[in-house]
Amino acid sequence: MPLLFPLVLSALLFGIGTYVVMARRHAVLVLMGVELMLNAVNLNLVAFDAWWHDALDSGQVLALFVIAIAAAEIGLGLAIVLLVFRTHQHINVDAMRELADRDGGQRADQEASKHTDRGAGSSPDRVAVTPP
Amino acid sequence: MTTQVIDWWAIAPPLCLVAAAITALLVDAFAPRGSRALPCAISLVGVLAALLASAALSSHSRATFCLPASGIEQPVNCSWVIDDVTLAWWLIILVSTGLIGMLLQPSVHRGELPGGELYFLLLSSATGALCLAAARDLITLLVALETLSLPSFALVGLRRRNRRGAEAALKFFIVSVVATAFTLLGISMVYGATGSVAAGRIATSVATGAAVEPVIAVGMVLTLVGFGFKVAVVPFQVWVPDTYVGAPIGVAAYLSVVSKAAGLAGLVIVLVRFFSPYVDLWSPMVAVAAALTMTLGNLAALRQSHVVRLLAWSSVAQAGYLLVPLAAGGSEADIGAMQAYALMYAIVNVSAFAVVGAVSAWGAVTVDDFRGLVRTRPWLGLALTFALLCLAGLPPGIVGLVAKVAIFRSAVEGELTWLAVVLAINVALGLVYYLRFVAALLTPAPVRAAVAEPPASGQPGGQREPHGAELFVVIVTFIAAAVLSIFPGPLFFVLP
Amino acid sequence: MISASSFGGLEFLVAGPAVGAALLPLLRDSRRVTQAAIGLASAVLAVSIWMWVDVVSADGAYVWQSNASWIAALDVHWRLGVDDLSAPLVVLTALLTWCCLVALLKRAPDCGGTSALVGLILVIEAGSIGTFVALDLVLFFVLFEVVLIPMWFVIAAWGDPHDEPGRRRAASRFLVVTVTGSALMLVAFLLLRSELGTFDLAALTERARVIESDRQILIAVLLMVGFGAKIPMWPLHFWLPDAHSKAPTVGSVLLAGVLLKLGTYGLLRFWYDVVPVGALEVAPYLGALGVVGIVYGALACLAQPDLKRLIAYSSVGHMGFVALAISTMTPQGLAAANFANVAHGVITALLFFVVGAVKDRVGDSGFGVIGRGLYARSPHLAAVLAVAAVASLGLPGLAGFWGEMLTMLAAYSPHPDLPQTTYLVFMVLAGLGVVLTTVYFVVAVRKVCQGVPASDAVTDVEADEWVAWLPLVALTVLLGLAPMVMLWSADVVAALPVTP
Amino acid sequence: MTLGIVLLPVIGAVVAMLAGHRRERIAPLAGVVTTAASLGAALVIGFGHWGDAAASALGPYEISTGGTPILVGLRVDQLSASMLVLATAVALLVQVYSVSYLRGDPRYPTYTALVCLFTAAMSLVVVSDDLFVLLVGWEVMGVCSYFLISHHWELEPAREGAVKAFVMTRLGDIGFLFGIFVIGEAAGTYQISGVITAAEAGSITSGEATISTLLLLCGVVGKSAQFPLHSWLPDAMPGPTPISALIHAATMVAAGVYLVARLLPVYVLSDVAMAVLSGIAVITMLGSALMALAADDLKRVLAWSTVSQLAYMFAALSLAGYGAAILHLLSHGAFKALLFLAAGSVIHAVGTQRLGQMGGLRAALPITFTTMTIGFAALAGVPPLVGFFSKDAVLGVAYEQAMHGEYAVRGWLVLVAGLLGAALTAAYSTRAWLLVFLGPRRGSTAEPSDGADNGRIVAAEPHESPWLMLGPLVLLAIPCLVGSWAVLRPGFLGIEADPLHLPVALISLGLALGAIAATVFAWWQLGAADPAVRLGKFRQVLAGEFHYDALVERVILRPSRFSALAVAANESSIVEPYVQGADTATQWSARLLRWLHDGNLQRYVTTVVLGAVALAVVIGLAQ
Repeated sequence: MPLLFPLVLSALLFGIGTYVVMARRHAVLVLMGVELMLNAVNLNLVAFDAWWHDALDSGQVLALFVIAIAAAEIGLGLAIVLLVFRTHQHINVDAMRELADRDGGQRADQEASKHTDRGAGSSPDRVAVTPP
Repeated sequence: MTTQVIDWWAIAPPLCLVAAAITALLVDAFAPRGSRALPCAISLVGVLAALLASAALSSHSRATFCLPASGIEQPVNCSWVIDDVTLAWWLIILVSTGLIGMLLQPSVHRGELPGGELYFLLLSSATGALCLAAARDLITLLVALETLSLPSFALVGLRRRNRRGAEAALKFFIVSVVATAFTLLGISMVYGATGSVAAGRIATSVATGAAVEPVIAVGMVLTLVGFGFKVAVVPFQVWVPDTYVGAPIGVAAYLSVVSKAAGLAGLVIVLVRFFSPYVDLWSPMVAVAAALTMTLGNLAALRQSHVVRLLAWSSVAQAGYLLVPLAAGGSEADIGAMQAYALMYAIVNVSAFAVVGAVSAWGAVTVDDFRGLVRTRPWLGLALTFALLCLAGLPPGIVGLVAKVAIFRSAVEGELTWLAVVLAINVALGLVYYLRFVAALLTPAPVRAAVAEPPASGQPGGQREPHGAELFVVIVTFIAAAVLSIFPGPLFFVLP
Repeated sequence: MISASSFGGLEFLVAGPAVGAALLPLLRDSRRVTQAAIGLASAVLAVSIWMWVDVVSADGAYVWQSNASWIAALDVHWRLGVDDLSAPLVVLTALLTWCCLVALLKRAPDCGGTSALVGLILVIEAGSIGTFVALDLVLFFVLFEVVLIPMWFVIAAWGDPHDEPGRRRAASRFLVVTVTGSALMLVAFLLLRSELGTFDLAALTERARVIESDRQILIAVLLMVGFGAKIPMWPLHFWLPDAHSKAPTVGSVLLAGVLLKLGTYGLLRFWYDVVPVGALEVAPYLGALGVVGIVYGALACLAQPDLKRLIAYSSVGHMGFVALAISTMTPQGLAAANFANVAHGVITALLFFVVGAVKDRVGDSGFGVIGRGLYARSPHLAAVLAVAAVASLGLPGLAGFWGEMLTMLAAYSPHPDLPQTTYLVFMVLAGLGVVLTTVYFVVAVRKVCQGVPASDAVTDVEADEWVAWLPLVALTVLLGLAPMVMLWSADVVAALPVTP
Repeated sequence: MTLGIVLLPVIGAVVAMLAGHRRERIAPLAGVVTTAASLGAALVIGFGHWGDAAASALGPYEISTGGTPILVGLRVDQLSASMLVLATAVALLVQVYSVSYLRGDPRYPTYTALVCLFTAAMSLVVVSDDLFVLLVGWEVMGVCSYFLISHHWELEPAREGAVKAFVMTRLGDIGFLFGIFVIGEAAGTYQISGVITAAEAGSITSGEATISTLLLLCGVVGKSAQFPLHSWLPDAMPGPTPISALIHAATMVAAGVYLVARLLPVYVLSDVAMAVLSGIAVITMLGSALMALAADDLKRVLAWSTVSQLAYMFAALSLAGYGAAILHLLSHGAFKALLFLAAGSVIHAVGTQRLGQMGGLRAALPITFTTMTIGFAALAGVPPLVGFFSKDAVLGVAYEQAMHGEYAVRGWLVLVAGLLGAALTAAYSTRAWLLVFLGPRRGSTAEPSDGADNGRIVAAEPHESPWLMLGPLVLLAIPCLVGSWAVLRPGFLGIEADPLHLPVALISLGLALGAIAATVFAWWQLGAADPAVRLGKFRQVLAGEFHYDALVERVILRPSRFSALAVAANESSIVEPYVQGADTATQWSARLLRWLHDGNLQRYVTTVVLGAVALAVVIGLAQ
């Protein structure tokens, strides 16, 4: 099989993953986009390994590591998403602007820091919650 | 396949950390409530042990996890190399980790952060940083990078039921994994272009022109993305302000010092150990990135009034300075200058974060809240003043000045006079906001009572005495910076 | 004769005030601190005069040299030494510091914290003297920077009590411009190092000629811009009037008398000794900027409604003369620049003392606030002001004349490789500047000293002020009547090869 | 000894300055004693050089400048000796006169000190053998003059006049300085004797001589109030009258003449410079005499007359008439000092300087009247007073040149102008004399502040001044009377001027007498009113002094004021916003960055992705 096919497929997958990451607002979908990107890389690695006839099979080994890393990332990522859901009651990635750098934002910063010390407070300029 | 001989001494320091991490977690889980200092103590012991182990390694360079030589074109290649450069990074990473560990103890003491998990994650992450500095193949690099990153996401979001922490963690995480995905893509391309993941073999392949031409270069830059993300190189600095502001202040210090140092180590390894034949290709790129990073960081910091965000942008600017020696070609002298600057930056930045952490606990958030600190808390105020002046590179912070001289020297000797001029302008630009901060600290009369007067009792942001650990960190870093200002020699221990 | 280098005379000059700055504020009582600091400053002054005597007998060589390694990895040493170029400036610094401390004894700024102010002044002294005697480029740079933060504090914390944001802005502007300049200067130093492999000034002087001329030009330009920010050279002067008008009296005195000299000294030292070939290419531009500064400063003074700002702008003009002198690249220019440097330091310091006294007494330095008829309201104060003004406008027989005269003389016959006609034009414009200087000073004297006394009497000069001012008055007259005090070295300097 | 002449008054100045305010007696004593000692020394030196051409020198001491060294030295020859005697003698008389004139003035110590300092500076100018040292004395004189003119600094005209005098002379001095550069570089030395030797040896080219002498002339013109820098001298008259006598009549303004005389060997090398000098002299001579004719202020009349008489000296010098110029300088010093001091006595008596408010003072002030009459007669050139003979010497030089000299054209020019000037001089002298002393008493002591120098209210009835003031008048009248004897002696002071040129003398005498007669006739015809009325409309032009000040205002002052305002505006409206512009720029860029970091995670991710892609593209293209 020519090298080109898996590479093109991989490029497509990576592109789709990137698009998903950039375009979707739902945190879980974003995580899936990342997963797509990582798997595109895996495809690449395996294809190159086969192409080079690598005696050490570095590509395949690396692919295994990547799978492990992806698993860890997703695990941790879901935990964080859960945390966000618990504190924000939504997981809409572009609605989280509390840490943003605003003009004359020092007062808001202070307010926020006082609220957060007590746990889940409500930010004055909170964006409406619209889970996808 | 031959059996590998593992040089256990060479991997002892990270192992010390791992052992301490696990012990801390277990002890915290099973120890009686109330002994909140135990995980911290254990991890400090672990860091000390790692330091001692590294010191024992300092006589000569070692390597382990080696591929045997097979023919002339495939020389011995080791995945784990400990030389002066590695040891210098280790020193910076371990010392900062230890200091930051102490810095986090007050939060544990107050019950804001879970001790066992905190120190477990901190030491795990630091283990990744150590491994990163010693790694010499792409797989080890990748694994080390992930070991560094994953615990730090958790660290950022570790505060329980904290909106801002959660937001920061999510942002940090997502931007980071995207960057990592690009690094992986890059690694796969490098592998595809050379057929190997080992530093020496890739370098040989690149030098002999055996590598597939455009792919290898693109692979190289994409590989750098993940490390650039750690260092906060423009345009991968986007996560920095939000994350620093949302994270516990000690964790922000960790991100700005340890994580950044490890990222730099990674950049150096990738560019110098893997792609040194392409120096003409990457040197201008790094130079432009350095110039952009320092300029952007300084410009953004100019208008900041939120102290942590100010320090965040300042750390971006400092990352730009740190990149300059690499842009100059990354010779041994350049790396020495970079490490000297990184050491100075680590000490001084930890000092600044320590004071800011101590004072923020009283509810001080903006620069104005810090007014009159030198009057009300002379030690904290003077230490912060000194730290800021070191960051700005002005006497009495001579250590910062001398480190900047080293950076400038790299730029000039690397025939990058234009970068030196950009650097010069940026030094002045940076001065503006550091001075604004210093001026506030020294103002005789505090305008707002946030710092000077203890608020009514029972209020959550009430003023209290700084924790002993915080004070210890502040004083140690202050004395270290002061001594290095008079005798800057030790700063340059790695220079040839 | 005992050799002073054997016990570290220069180390004392640098470290003495620095250690004093660290220890003296521990005395608590601010009066005692000031007294002790005056004692220390007297010792420094005495040693600096002894040093000058040694320099006079040394015929142009570095004396009191010492050398100790500081940062081995960067090849940075504590190399100190002093020659006829730096010696007068060291003495000037020691003298002005002494005067400032005496002036602080009884009349400290209202803001309090006099002990800290005294400490900062001593640090400024240490840094300035250190810069003058440093023979290692990095050491020079570090000590050059040492002066900045203390000066920034002096302006920002003890400056104009009525305008806190203003004084802070002025202080920061001063600092930012200077730091930009000094960073560029550092780039030039490092270029030198990369060309010649050493930071040692003496060695650089010997080896400098091997640098190719393109590189020399680059270095010369960087030095010109770098030091130009400090001098301040014309388009970079904008920080000066603000800094002066917001600074406390001692701050203005040290700023004008010492800090500006760091710039001209550096330019003299490095242009003449290290990169003469490159400097020759750049010199006409420096000369042009200097002349523009002279005329521009004078014109700005003409329409100036504030006495302190007026003197600040007059500094721009005077330093323009120094720049013009440097740009002639002749031994005469060197002698002129050196003389004008010292003369400006003495006279302008005196002017700032007097104006500071006026400002302290009436609350502001605007002509409208001071009112007329100071001759009647405070005769001695007005007399000193008039004498200082007359000295500053370059009256022959007082210190200001010789520097300006020699500058114009040097511009009349500049280095043969420089465009002669251009310099002739410079000379004529400088002469025009002299006339304009006369005009604004006599107009200022007319507005302040003369006229029907408008308001109440003003406290006249008091004893402690006389003590602080008289050395400056005496030096103004002495330098004017006996210019050889400063010019003895001109022939020695003439032996310096300016041409490659 | 020579050094003593310079140093003694300095000591006096210091003593007067330091101790004068404590004890009232000290200042006058210090001034008079030191000046007297100085005069004594000058006389000793003067007699030593009487008729002796040799010079004595002190020094030189070398000051290195990195180029041509400055050779500090003093040198006394006949010229300097006679100038020394003149300067110290007038200074002494003025000191004595001032004791009474300024009695009770709180600023007396400062005044004495400045006069002493001035005396020292003038002596330095005269004895210096180095151009730079000369310049030192030259400018110190200027600054003393500045401070003394503004002695009454409450009065607007005094302040105005002081500034004007100082600035105008300093303007000329810059040219002077440049002239020194040129001549010094050309001759290879700044030593005056060295320069003269070089000039005589022909080692200065005529081009260098032209440039340097013209530049030096700037300073001379400024100091001696010649056209076009003439207008400061009349405005300097608000200064105390003794000062006008000393500085603005006898000595300082004559220093220009001295300098040209001293450097005459260089001047003769340049025809251009000599021609320019002639032109200036002729214009100034006639113009200022005309203005003297219409001025309504006694001191102003005398000031214009000084300007005019100085022009005579320059006219003589421009024809290489060294001796005549010096003779006229000395005699003018005597009679003009006399006139000013007498005018001071008059002003002291009536409290005003306006001619229109004087008249009929002959009876009240007999001694002043007598001495001042002698002065006016000398000025008008009435034989046998000294003025007649010295003016005749000048006209004689012109006559010689016109008849059979090498400067025939200029000789004629000077001769005609000089004769016309003689007539004008006689006319304005007579007019002033008539208006002050004869006719009815006009006006009162009203408006004392109106230009009156000391602003003191005096008794309604004028009375004779005390003897401390009259003594100097009498002493000065003596040389005016008997000086002719000395002038007529061939080889007086070794100056070889021909004693009398009969044809010219007769013509000038005739013209002078005619002018006197005409003035007296007009005065009588107008009923003791101002004869200047006869000038008609021209009087307005003259009283307005040819609107020269307005011209200067329009051509020089207004543009420079405008540019100063422009610079000031520039400082506040361009440089300041330039600084703030940088501020704004950083603000905007910070705002942009803030937009980028607005908390939107997707924007962050997009930035990272775009950054990575851009890097890849750039590197791919670069390779």
